[in-house]
Amino acid sequence: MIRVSIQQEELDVTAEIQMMRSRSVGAITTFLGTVRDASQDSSLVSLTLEHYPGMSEKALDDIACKAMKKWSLESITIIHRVGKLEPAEIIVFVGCASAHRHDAFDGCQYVMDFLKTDAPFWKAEETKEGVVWITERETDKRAAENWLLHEPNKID
Amino acid sequence: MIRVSIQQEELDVTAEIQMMRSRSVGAITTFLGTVRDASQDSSLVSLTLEHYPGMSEKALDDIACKAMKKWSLESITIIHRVGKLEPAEIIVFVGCASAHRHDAFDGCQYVMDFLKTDAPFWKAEETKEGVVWITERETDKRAAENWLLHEPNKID
Amino acid sequence: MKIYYFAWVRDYVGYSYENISCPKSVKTIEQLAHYLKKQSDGHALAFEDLNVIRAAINHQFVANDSKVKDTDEVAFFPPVTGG
Amino acid sequence: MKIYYFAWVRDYVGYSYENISCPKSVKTIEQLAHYLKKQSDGHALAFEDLNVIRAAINHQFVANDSKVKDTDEVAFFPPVTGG
Repeated sequence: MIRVSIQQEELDVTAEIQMMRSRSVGAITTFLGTVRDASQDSSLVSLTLEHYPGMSEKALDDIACKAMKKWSLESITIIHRVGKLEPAEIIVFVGCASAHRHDAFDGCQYVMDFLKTDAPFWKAEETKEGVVWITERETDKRAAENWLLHEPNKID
Repeated sequence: MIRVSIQQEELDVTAEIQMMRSRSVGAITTFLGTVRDASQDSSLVSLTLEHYPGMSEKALDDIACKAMKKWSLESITIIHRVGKLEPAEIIVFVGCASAHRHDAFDGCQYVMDFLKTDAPFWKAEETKEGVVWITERETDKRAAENWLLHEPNKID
Repeated sequence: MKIYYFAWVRDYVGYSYENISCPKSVKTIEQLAHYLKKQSDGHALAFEDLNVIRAAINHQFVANDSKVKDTDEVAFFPPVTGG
Repeated sequence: MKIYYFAWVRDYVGYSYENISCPKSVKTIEQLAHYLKKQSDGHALAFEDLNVIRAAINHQFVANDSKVKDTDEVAFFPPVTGG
């Protein structure tokens, strides 16, 4: 089961986890990306998230499908917020449910790594000096590329 | 900041995440262990969690302290439930907050791996046939031992 | 051809969407970008450095040498920074 | 000496806690286990195979050859299975 939502509204983490719980699930790993103020003088006012409607849903579904094939997962939920967000607000929620914890952890990390490089979302930071589009991070590209080099480590 | 709770009561995931959010946090990774019915005929009635009061809190704090030293984490929350739980109920919540996602993921996985081997908790499964204490899993021992062999992978 | 722009590419171009008729000579994403570059000062700024622009055809990321057709939905945008 | 039992070790022993006076000859966890084994049929079952029993002294996991004192808080239990 794959669930994807791109929304402006806040999300309810407890409700999302509730959707993923079942008798056959033993591990639910979630990742929450939040608006971080990386400025030296705590001057971040807001972060605006833009996306490519139509493509963004498909891109997230593609990433989730690949993760489902790679690991033993019962469900993946991806919720990506768009629009104007304040510091500490949740930007993205990724949840992976599995019988075993290593699949849940690896699946969640895989989805996040590819979400950073393969999903059409863009961030603009608003500080006192104005609005600046955030540029691509080299470390994000490397994190996604690492998955292509290594097969998953099935410990569990 | 390390927060530990050993409790019978249900936990409020949204409230726990709220405690971990801040302007300097960009990633919150959580793990939820839930009661899984691994029986062939869906006959699990309940799971009873027992612990060693006094030692269990210290053991969880020790694990969290080690994780805080190993990765760049702003906070770790560990909540472990005890008593009688039904299938799909949450047994354990581990949350790691960091500026960066790789620290949050690795920290969370590290805490879980050592929690499985170094914290004095025991599980008894109740099925129609009676109550059976669950035995140690070899894969859990290996998962914890792997951390001692490998230094963390600082990608982010 | 339907063309969408996102993030700072859109900011420079000044529009989020254009429906254009390309000359027959435009056969690839790169040729399309060079053609668009000549449309206005904003387009020129947006397409100044093609190394920092990504493209999609019909909702799939594509390389610069990918073929484009008049019926395609094309999009130009910076490298993605979601999550 | 304060001794706590957990999980199936407690089920076999029949008590979660005992306060015992050990003979002077009991100096290590292993010697203590052998001494306890002789206390009852339940103790004998609990301590039948020391390979599947773990111990803690004053809330720290310890090895079988660790020294015990009369003032220590000792615990015996199966390998842990939390999380």
